Amino acid sequence: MPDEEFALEARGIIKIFGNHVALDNVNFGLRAGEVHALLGENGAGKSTLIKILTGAYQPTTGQVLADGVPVALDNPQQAQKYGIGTVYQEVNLLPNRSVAENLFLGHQPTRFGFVDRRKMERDSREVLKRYGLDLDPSSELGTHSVAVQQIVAIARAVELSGKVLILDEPTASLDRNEVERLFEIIRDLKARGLAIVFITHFLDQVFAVSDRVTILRNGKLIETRDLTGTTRTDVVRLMLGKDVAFSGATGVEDARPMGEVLLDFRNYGKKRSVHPFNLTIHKGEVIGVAGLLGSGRTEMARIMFGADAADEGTLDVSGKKATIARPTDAIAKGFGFCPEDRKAEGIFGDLSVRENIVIALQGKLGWFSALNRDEQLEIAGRFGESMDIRAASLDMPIKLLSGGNQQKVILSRWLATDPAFLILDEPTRGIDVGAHAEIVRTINRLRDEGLALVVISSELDEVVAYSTRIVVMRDREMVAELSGENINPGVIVQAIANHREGPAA
Amino acid sequence: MSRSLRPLVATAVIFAIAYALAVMQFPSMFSTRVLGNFLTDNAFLGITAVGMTFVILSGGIDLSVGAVIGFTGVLIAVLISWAGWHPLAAFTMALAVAAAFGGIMGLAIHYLQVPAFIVTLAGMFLARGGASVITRDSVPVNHEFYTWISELIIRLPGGGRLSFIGLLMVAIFILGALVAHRTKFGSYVYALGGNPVSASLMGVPVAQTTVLVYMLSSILAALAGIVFSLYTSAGYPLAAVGVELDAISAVVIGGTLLTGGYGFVLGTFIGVMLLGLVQTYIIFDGTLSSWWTKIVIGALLFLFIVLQRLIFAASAKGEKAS
Amino acid sequence: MMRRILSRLANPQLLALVGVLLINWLLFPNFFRITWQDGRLFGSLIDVLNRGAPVAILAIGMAGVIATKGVDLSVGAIMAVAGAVAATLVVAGYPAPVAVAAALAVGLLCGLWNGFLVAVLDIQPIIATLVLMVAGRGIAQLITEGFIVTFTDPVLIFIGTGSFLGLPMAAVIALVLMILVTLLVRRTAIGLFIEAVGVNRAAASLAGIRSRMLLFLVYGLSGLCAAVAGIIVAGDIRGADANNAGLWLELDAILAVVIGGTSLLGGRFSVPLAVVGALIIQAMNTGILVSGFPPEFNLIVKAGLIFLVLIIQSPLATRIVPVRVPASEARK
Amino acid sequence: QDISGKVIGFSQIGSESGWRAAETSVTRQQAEERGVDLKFADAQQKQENQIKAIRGFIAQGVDAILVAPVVATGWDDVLAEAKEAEIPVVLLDRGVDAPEDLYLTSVASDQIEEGRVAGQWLVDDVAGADCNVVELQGTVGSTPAINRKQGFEEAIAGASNIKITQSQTGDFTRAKGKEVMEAFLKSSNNGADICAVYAHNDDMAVGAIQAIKDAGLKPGTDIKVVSIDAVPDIFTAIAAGEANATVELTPNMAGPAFDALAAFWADGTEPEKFIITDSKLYTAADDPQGEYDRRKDLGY
Ligand SMILES: Nc1ncnc2c1ncn2[C@@H]1O[C@H](COP(=O)(O)OP(=O)(O)OP(=O)(O)O)[C@@H](O)[C@H]1O
Ligand SMILES: Nc1ncnc2c1ncn2[C@@H]1O[C@H](COP(=O)(O)OP(=O)(O)OP(=O)(O)O)[C@@H](O)[C@H]1O
Ligand SMILES: [Mg+2]
Ligand SMILES: [Mg+2]
Repeated sequence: MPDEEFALEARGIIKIFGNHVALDNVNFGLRAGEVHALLGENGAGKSTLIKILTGAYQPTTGQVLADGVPVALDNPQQAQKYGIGTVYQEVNLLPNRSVAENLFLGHQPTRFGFVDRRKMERDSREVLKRYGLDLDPSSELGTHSVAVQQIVAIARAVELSGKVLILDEPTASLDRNEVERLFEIIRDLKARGLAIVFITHFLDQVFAVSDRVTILRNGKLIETRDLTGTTRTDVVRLMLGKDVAFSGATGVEDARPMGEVLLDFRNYGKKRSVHPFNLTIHKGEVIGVAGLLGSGRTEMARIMFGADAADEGTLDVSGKKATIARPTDAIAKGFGFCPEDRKAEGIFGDLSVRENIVIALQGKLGWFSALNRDEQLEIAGRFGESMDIRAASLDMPIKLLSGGNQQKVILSRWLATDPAFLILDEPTRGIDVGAHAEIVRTINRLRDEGLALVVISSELDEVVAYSTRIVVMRDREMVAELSGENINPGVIVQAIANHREGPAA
Repeated sequence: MSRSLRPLVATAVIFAIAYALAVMQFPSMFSTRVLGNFLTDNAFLGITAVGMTFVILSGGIDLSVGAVIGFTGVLIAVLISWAGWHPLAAFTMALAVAAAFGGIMGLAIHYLQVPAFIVTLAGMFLARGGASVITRDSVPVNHEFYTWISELIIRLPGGGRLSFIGLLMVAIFILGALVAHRTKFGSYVYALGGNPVSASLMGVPVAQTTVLVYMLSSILAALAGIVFSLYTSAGYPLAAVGVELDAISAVVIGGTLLTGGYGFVLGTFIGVMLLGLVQTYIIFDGTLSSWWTKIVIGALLFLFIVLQRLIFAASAKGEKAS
Repeated sequence: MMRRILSRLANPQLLALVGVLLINWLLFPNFFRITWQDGRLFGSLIDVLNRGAPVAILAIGMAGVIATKGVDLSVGAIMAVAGAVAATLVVAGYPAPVAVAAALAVGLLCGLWNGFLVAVLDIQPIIATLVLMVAGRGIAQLITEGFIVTFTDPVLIFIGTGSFLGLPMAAVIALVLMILVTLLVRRTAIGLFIEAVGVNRAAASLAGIRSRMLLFLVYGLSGLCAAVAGIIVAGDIRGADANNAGLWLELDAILAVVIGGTSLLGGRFSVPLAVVGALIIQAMNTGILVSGFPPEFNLIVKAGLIFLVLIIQSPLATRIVPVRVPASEARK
Repeated sequence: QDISGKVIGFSQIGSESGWRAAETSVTRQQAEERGVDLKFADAQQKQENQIKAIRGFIAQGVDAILVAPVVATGWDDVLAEAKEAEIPVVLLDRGVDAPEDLYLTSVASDQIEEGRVAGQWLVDDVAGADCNVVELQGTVGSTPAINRKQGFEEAIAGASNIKITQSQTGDFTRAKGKEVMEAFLKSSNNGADICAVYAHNDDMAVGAIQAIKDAGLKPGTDIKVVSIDAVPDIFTAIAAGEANATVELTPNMAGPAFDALAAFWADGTEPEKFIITDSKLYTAADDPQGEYDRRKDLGY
């Protein structure tokens, strides 16, 4: 099909960063009226390809064609002119501006040369309603949760896409209902003849909406094929280049012997943030935290870690009273915390991978017992290897790594401090199958080594796979604690959905 | 009340209280004369500060404005007094030169990816140096047009005067507010200040906006230079030294965040008036020695910033409780 | 090892310094002539070191501040305050060590005040330090009551004009400070933490870095450096000139740090390269003076130089001529 | 001629030099002696602040206004406003380019004359011998720098033996004066080619003296030093033989101003439009130590 005319096409794209080949002679064609899944491991080059298709990056060599005609896309603005709407991987909107303005920036309705705010806000309300959001369009975007921001980003891209819609991991922070609604919209747009690119690490979602799939591996095009007649195993094999067994899905295991009590939160909470909760955590235990978006899971995690100070209740660590008013207190007690918003709170973009790994350990050691470069390299190298961090060099800035690898770096950062208790907030968000399995394996390993973990995740299958107990949050209140038989998706969903009479705690 | 409106209200409240206190001590501070002076005497600062507001909203800073005022004054004076141009022609020339100057700084900031602080610092040296190269003297302007403009005043009861330049400043503030809050360009400026990477991915013409912002700032600085030249009927290479710092202070006191993305043009107006109030108060007091003047200005600056913080924090708490 | 040293020498800052010196030599053939006179070296090159020292010392403190995404506009005023304190104390009969210690303490205090505004009250650095920039000079004049306080104390004068191993004392102090501060930030974790706070303060706090303490430290250090510079400048003219000491030097110091490759957006920083930046600025000043350029052109030449250095450093140029990224190389 | 109880506003330029600080304190002293309520406003070297101050004084309804104008131009409007409000204005130490009816009088020195006196001293002192002069200018573009340069050049114009070989700005400060002098020395064969230094103010001269000493030369002997202002520190240098001459600029401008106002209010006597203060030359022959003692408490 070499002469087939595509709505949008990339031909022979090579993209080189420094001396790292991110894309190596990639061809990629989009037909009108199809949903095209773009798959690959972390760092395979998906986001880079997207950025080239939308003019955010220029290819080192190669061509982008729209409707068979070569086009020069010097910036995202031009891409918008060709009717290409894009949701980039990280939420890339403007937290300082209103929701309406984020939706319409650059395309605001005008009257007499001035922006017609009233119309803009009316239109916004309508657009957002389609996604089940009822919020004040004049409110600042930054005051809303990540999920809402993500939906706004999607809505914006859909509004802009006359011909092509590109979604780079749009579902990473959406809950099931929202994903379902997004899929409805995607199907609708497809029926209207749009070409849609869909990047995700959730294979279910790929099979739910996609028609064709293109797989990248290490910057190389592996294959583009129809999804009919393709199995999940095929896809995973193509992505990884080998067979893997997804080791997470162990199902219900026998009750594990519990270690001694490590932490005991009593009526712990913060006014106007999280209702007081009781939670006892043993060594060698993984507490899964389930709940809808915005149910207060992140806030609970932050209180546990002292990022926001609790103002009521008590905490015992190994049987002794402890006060945790700030992260340094928590770290001194052996806590670690991987935040949900990697870019804003996790990585030090301009610092090297090495420094990103050792920084928490160094913070624990203090100002004056500095790790020298060799020690840093040794530590970073050790974790780089054990966590399989893909980086050209440990001295390159972490911002150049793909999302999944950044997450591994942050996990390594805490493991390097030899923690007793780890809080992971959405550790597998935006992570490919291989890395995903690895992180789940790491969680299991850490548990077996006697660590206590609290893991927040929106993926129920995953939570079920590694948790010894599950707590359910609803409306910023801990409403249920599930263990043993009750650790299964059905019960959890019920607990999340139920009002008041949830399953017994 | 929207979150970003709060600093604006805080500033307005502080201004009202401060003015009330000053009037209690010196009743003659509440007169049309003093109010008229507020507008006339701060006209050039206000116009400069409008441009500075845009620059700061976009996440940048412009240290060259004071020097541009000085340069413009000299250029105009030389063109009128030595070359015999009509003032309007000289004004047009000055605005054009400033536009080019600002545009070049904007280009350098965007394409060389050099921080605005440094580029505009170089711009400041260049403009100041350029003015001294043209002439080292203060060049007087004697033209009937200048006399005509200076006689364009509305007299108020009680000896107050609304001058042309004072009203011009008010007009620029209104225009500036419209552009910032009601046009696409304005939204691009805020977008740039919020997050330039996002802005670029969302299709904001980053290069064009950056260039336009610095152009606007330089043009308004040149306009301020014209106003300054009308105000003093002369051009002097050392005029308006340090006005950039006053303008930045006014913008920040007016509730605009130096990190960009949040703020109001109207806030800047109150900021300018607040600075004027402080100066007028010190003049009315008349007992402060040179050094105490500096210390008091510093202390008041500190006081306003802290008060604003406190009001901001208090109202932020109030919101969460609701 | 050898190669590492060589590649470190081939960075744009040092090249620019060499360039400016060569231009000076073209304009003024005796520029590199150094003679031995009265137990000290004497020559234009020595003047560059001597006159560049105050800005270099300011830049040493400023580098850390800028790395945390801050800026310190008050250093010029702190210089004036410190000079005034030292001068009035020796004139009042206190021994020089007491005067120097008091001046340093006052500088430190000023820096901590800035740190307090930035770290605790969370005021944006430009504005926070603007307060002291305005008020500080007033405080200095208050101390001197508007006089130029002239003194004859040999110790203070030695600090300003003496020489050690033939080198001007000011340059020696700058060198020692540079080494001490470099060791302080690079042999401990402080440098890494400063960069971390500058790059992402939220993440730094979650990683257990006490960013407030760190901000106090960098602003305190900046104030202390300013005090050292203030004492030197006072010693140099044997008097404390509260009106003019350090006037506008904050801009030169910021410029020096930026020429030294530290971004105003925070992050990577290098103390030695900031000092090189200060020397570039001074080499140009001295060049203008010895070559007999009309003074009206000083500012224009300075503006031209800034553009030149920045163009050399800009990502655009690195794309054409691949030079080493300065800041990452400056790290051990 | 009692003017006690009058409210008089004084718009001072700033406190950029010791001389100006002295002028401020002498003005305050004079006001106190005469029982005048002096309203003082420091303009921090900015004309716009001075205009604001004058407007503020008018709004306050003071009886008279003293202004030490930072530049000569740009006073017409605000002075007209004062005239309209019937408030007499007296200019101190510098003149303005405005119609003479807008102010009562101007008390000032003749800056060109100051430069001329300094230049004439040098012409007389070298008495025909060849002399290369280096000049330390004041702040680029400031009126005193321009006038003092012009006066000096006029005085040496007739003497072909005297040449200005180098001229740079020392910004009226000691530190810059010293730095610039160092550079002059380097580029003049370590000072061997310099016969005299002319500084636009004493502070720069004091800085230059130190630079000359650092270069191993004797200021006052190897290189002559002549400057303007007559601040206390230069008398110390003259007494020590390190400086040769200075031209006085008296800080007491307010005294004559108050006298003129008193006469004006008493019987409407119009004072002379320009009251010129003396530009007196001081050398080692004029009891430098005594001059120092007389001045040291004036607030220089
Ligand atoms: N600006 C850049 N400079 C240097 N290298 C880069 C840059 N952007 C991306 N890379 C590198 O290019 C490779 C491809 O990255 P890309 O973000 O496209 O991966 P991805 O497939 O989207 O991964 P993920 O699923 O984790 O998002 C990675 O190795 C990354 O480190
Ligand atoms: N004062 C408040 N008033 C109203 N809503 C609030 C307030 N404080 C927090 N919220 C909302 O409560 C929710 C709690 O957020 P949190 O991030 O803890 O939830 P989460 O379960 O972790 O969700 P996510 O998966 O999106 O991170 C947020 O959506 C936030 O918008
Ligand atoms: Mg990606
Ligand atoms: Mg969350």
